[in-house]
Amino acid sequence: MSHFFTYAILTATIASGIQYTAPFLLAALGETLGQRSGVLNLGVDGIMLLGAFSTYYVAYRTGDLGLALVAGLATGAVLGLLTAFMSVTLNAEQGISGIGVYILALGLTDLLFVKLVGTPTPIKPLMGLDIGLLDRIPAVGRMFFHQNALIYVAFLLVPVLGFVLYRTTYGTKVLACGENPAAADSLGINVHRIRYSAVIAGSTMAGLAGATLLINYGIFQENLTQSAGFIAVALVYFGAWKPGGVMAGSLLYGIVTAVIFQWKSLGIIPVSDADLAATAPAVITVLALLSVGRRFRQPSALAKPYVRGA
Amino acid sequence: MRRLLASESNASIVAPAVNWRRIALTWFALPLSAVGALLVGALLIAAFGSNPISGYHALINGAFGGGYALSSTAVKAVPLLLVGVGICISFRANVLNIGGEGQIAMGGLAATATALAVPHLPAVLLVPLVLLAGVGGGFVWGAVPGFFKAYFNVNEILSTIMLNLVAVQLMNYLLAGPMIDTTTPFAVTGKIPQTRLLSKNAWLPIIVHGTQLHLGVVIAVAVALLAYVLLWQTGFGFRLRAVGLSREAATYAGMPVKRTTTLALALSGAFCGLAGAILVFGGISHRMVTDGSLTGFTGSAGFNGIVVALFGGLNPLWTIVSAFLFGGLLVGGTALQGATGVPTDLVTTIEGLVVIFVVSIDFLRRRARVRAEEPPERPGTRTRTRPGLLRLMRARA
Amino acid sequence: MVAKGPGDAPVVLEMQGITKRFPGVLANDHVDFDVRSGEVHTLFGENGAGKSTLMSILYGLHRADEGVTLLDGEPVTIGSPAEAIRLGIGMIHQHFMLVPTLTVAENVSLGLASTRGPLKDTRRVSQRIEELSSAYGIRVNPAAAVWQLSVGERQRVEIIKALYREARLLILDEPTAVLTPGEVDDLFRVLAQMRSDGRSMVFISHKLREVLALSDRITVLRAGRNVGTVLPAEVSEERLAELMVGRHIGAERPSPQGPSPAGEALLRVRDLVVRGDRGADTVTGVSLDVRAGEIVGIAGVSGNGQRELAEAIACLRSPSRGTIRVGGVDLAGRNAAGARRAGLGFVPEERMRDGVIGDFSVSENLMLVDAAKAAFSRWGFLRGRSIRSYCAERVSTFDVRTPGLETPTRNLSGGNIQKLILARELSGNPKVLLVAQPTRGIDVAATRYIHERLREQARKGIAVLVVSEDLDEVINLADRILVMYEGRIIGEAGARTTTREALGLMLAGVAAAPAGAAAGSSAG
Amino acid sequence: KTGAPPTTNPAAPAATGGSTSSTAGHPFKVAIVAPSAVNDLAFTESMVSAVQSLKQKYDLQIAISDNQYVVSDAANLIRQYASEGYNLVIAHGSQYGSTVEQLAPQFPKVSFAWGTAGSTFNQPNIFAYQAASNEGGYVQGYMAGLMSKSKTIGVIGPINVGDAQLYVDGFKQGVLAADKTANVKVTFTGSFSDVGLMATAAKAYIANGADVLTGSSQSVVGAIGVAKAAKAAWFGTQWDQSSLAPTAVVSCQVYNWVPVLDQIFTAIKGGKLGGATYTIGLGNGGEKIQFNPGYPLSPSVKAAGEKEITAIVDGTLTPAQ
Ligand SMILES: Nc1ncnc2c1ncn2[C@@H]1O[C@H](COP(=O)(O)OP(=O)(O)OP(=O)(O)O)[C@@H](O)[C@H]1O
Ligand SMILES: Nc1ncnc2c1ncn2[C@@H]1O[C@H](COP(=O)(O)OP(=O)(O)OP(=O)(O)O)[C@@H](O)[C@H]1O
Ligand SMILES: [Mg+2]
Ligand SMILES: [Mg+2]
Repeated sequence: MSHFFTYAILTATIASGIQYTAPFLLAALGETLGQRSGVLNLGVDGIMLLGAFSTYYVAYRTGDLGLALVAGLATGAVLGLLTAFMSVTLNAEQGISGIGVYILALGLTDLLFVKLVGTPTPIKPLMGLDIGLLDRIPAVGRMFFHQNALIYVAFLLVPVLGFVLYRTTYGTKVLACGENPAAADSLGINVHRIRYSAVIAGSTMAGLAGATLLINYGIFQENLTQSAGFIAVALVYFGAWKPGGVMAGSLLYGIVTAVIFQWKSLGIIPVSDADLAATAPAVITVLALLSVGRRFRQPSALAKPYVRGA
Repeated sequence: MRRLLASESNASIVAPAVNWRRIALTWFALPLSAVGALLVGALLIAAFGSNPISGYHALINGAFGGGYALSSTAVKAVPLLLVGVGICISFRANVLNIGGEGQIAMGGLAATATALAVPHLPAVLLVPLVLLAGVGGGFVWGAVPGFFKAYFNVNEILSTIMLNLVAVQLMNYLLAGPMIDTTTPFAVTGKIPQTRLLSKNAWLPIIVHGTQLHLGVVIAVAVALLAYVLLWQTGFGFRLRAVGLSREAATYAGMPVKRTTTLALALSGAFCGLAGAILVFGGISHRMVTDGSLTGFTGSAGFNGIVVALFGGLNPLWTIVSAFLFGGLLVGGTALQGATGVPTDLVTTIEGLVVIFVVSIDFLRRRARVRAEEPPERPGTRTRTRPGLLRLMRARA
Repeated sequence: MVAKGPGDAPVVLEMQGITKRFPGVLANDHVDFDVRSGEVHTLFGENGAGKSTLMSILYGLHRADEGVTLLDGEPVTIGSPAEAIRLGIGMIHQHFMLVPTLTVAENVSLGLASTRGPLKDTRRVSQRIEELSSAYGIRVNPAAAVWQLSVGERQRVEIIKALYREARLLILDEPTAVLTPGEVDDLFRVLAQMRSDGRSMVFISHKLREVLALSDRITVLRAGRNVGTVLPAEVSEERLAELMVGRHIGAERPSPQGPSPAGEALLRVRDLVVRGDRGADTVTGVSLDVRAGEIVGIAGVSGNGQRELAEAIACLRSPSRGTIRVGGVDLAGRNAAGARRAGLGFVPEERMRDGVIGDFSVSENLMLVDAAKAAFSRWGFLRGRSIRSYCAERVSTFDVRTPGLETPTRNLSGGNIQKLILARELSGNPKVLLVAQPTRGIDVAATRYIHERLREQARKGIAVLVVSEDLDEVINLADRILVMYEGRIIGEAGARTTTREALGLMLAGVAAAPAGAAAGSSAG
Repeated sequence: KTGAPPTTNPAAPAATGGSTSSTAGHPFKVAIVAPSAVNDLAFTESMVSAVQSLKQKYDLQIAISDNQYVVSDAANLIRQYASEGYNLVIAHGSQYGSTVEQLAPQFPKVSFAWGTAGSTFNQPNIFAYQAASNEGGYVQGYMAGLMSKSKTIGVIGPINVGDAQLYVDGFKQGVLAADKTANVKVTFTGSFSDVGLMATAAKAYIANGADVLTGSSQSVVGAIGVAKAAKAAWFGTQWDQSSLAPTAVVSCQVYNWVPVLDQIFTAIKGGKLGGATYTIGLGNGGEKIQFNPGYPLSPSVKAAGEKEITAIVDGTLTPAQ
């Protein structure tokens, strides 16, 4: 146990926890935006998968990570359009249509991988970005300021989303559509347009989450996300639909995961008990929710299609 | 004032005209969705440079061509059907059970543990016992999120997903640790996370010699019938549906809303758990073995079951048909791979498309139904558009 | 009460030959309708007559199948609320169109351009709200979250919203259904001021008294058709009701004022304290008795604890102190089912949400509380045949107008849904019947029917407790009236010995109760 | 999930129920059921390409079902191939053992091959095959021990079983033989297929100061990427992984199942359907240490490694199992 608390390892653990957090955080923030407008998108995991794949594919073909990221974002946006079309225009049952997107992406990414790539080949990684002198700050520097740019983007999006939701007129419209779309409609707000925009923006973030995950791993494989998208949805509930809360939940999940992993590789957790320890992030998340005993009040119109006059 | 109780009064007002659009949308919506998905699938097969027609021919042949294929399909359909029936129940209670994967695993583990504990019981006792243990394992794994939802307001999407993650690790731990095979020498298998060969007395008997068709198939169909009766012919089912449609009204009516919610998810889990037990004891290897992932044991039945239930209109009876079709799709997918080289992921893709088409076409169905089913009577008679899919799919008992 | 506007002012709005079909319903059938400048024009009619539909078309929520709309003589097509707002049309819906989680200022400015581009300009909005409040004497705090506001305050926010958008034609769809007399007076005062500013209003209400008091003209819709426009001075309440239903219905006869029945006190509430949703006690010590054969009305401004009191009696909310007895049985520790077993019937105030399940059939809703009874269920299995015959009997006894027992309940009108609930709640032969807001939003004919059934139950020896915010209803129906204010019963009045005005003052907590109220506010 | 479509079409009318012994003129029908993708650059690919390389020599008709990580589905397929008259069904995965054990008695005329494992369950129609991956593991571990400057070396396995386990044990032994003070860490991710977990484990090692990494199973591709990014050295096994990270891969232990398959085919032609266990190792040419020419390996380390190989081949060194 003692050598866990060495300075180097502690900082390394937190650094990898932060890195682990980023994809969850991105996806969960995107989901938050969508849910705040009243649309439950259960297809995040699928969007992440397809986003990861397109990022991988473009990087693999062109070697250009910037272009690859654009591909990941664009994939997210297109799937957001599909999701919005089903949920907003066709009034589909949202819990189920999302599962459809997930299953579709699960199959499609693998088909595409076999067809277009074949042999798994790692792509070049995104190097850590040293931020000015900040990364020289002892401890904190290496933990927080030697990550790749996407990690900063993820954490930066927390205040950005908060600002958009609470300080802009667009944010107010989003909140209104999620709480009382009839009221928004009666004031001349185009509920469908707001929901489309929120879902597409949120899904684009899910696409970015997939790209981040992919760049973390450096390679694509079947079911790369391993349910990360579903966990992200869960984290939205955990964070009570607030960007800060979502970040707290994601960090809890990411850091516990990292700690468990460090302990496993350091042998603090014996190999025989490693599996039990691996349940920790999930168990802790649920218990945290129970013990906080928070009474959630989800956006009133969440997952309810808006039909004028109904 | 005219009393409108007699339903014939409608008939006398509107001339019976055949509305093809409505018939297409109400009766053929689901088949049409399937056809649409298969068409997209055909494009994908073609993209792989193969002939879609021969591909689908191989698929259908592999799934339904002959006794062996049919029996494989039926066996593959069993977990789908059981999970699907569980989904029917939980969704009717307005609880989204995404935890089928974990519940299957826990059912499998509980059943396996039972067979390991009392291997010498005679088959007439042991078979029912392991199946019940499976039911119990799944029941508990469903009751926990159900209880959290009902009494602590913990969203069940969150907790069931998290419990899937817990289940896979627990399974890995148990199979690599306390339940590992100690009968075969280490040198033979190393430490494969698997149990010893389970007691023969617990194996599900094959009911048609020379095929795979085992008792589990009969049980699953019987369970679906029971679930149907439960939902529409019993007081419990009535309460469950009432709670699902309106917690408020159910509360005012004095129904035990929290208990019903918990039970609905627990029951849903129980059916999944039964599927887990059947996977172990109706499988060929007769052990529980993992590759470290949940799907390695469940074959994604926990998710596919949702699709199956949806395609079955959340009605346990139609879910039987739907499970058989999807079982065929999965079994035939391998034949298709053999014939065309298109990966079996094609089947997964088609499944996803089916879901997307079904939920999308539901919108048109809803409109068609409202337009056609409720003809103008007199001005001012109230009708309302019917809401969502779940509600729409109320089977007429 | 309010000065009438000019009768010869120019016509601002003209709707001609408006027809609207919904699947299965002809909601508007070639309706002609016009509004003059500075006029309050009332739309009157039964539930489902097409009033809201006509106004929804005007406001761009629905599109007419036929007909034209002229504003200031110019034909306009109004495709969305945004266009309506641009044309100076405002609408106040019966169900408030507010976002509870947002502040007043946010609600008011929702959807409008901000002076700060994409950013909110809360300060400027608040300022403007203050200006409007002082100009019209409407008190609201722009920074308050809407969920914290009372019903009356929310109504004011709705009006501010319309004023903020400079509406010159304001549609008010049943704005008074949930207001207290005092709040209604405030509202009418504001409307009068708006009228004198030259704004026009379309007013919808089921309350005859208000309609006659406020309107300059009244147009009656029946079954989607305009059956005539009358001046309030030229019609009586009775004539209006007759126009509405198309046949003669006599005036409602108030309950005969006999001596207070000497029956046994079937409902006894003692010293009840109940906590509300927001954590504070909203019922702060209530004691009351309702005797067999008696109808007791509880009047009060909404939010004074009536809802919590009713829920506590129905065992949907556990009191923090005090006792409730039904026919001598203490309800402590029981749930709603237990309360029913003790002999309580309960008609909830939110009938679509709490009273019925819209997607259940009529028969399923009739079984909602009784499904487990031996008569309908054996070994846990439902007995289809006896259920069907029982439901058929209930439907005919209570005159529930429905195409069939399997019809989804949401297709029924509000009045018929209320009858269905009554039929169900009375099936167990309760000793006590608790009815909350029995006729809110229900048209005159159905209201009379329901009142008559309640009186009939009382005559049969049931103790009936009616909670209502509609003073006329309480006065008409009850033998005794208890007034609730800030969680207590602050006074009692005999229905025939009091006046609306006296009662209205008590509702505001002003006048003390006449001394000697049998079950007045408790000392503890 | 085949990238390369199977060489021949198994859905073509097959001899069903007929004699399954291989008579001249009939192609010899082989089916492979494997847990990962045919192009996984590791476990599955090593077997599939070995079988395909023998296609001409033995006139093989080959069917492949890859990505069968769901054991019950794999079992179904194995059974189906057996019932369709395949002469040899290769169940390429330790987790299929129980299935083979159950099915072999039901199809006495079909030969089953199961690996990697060491037991035929005493049945006459099961061959078992394994890889003495501890041998290459030892050699590579020895070189790793010499190379590491931080004296911290990370080993990642999937599940503690089969050739992965042998490799890990051999590697650890080799490191300690070269440098008793070295710090070798071993993690098993618990999954054969989870690339992400492997990558995460590799990152954890890097964070803890490791400068040499190795790992087994098809899921190492992500970890190799991590090694490359961190400029750490990587040792591979099962397949030549140099192309994945030309700057990081030092050497790989490459499997070549041809010697084993030769023995199995010869035995079957001779009428023997099973009952034997075959092993590939450095000695019989079934395993080879493939050095990455692009990696600047110091000649002394390479020479030391080659010395250990010679010692193992001529039997003077036997890494313990
Ligand atoms: N989408 C709809 N489909 C069918 N009928 C509807 C629909 N929306 C409203 N109605 C009916 O139109 C009537 C008037 O609608 P409105 O929104 O004014 O409700 P309401 O006045 O609250 O109803 P109630 O008079 O029952 O209280 C309602 O009674 C309702 O039954
Ligand atoms: N969106 C809708 N879809 C279908 N039918 C509707 C819809 N809105 C209203 N209706 C029907 O149109 C008819 C007229 O309803 P409307 O809401 O205009 O009545 P209303 O006069 O406002 O009634 P109330 O007094 O109950 O408010 C009713 O039969 C109602 O059921
Ligand atoms: Mg109306
Ligand atoms: Mg109304």
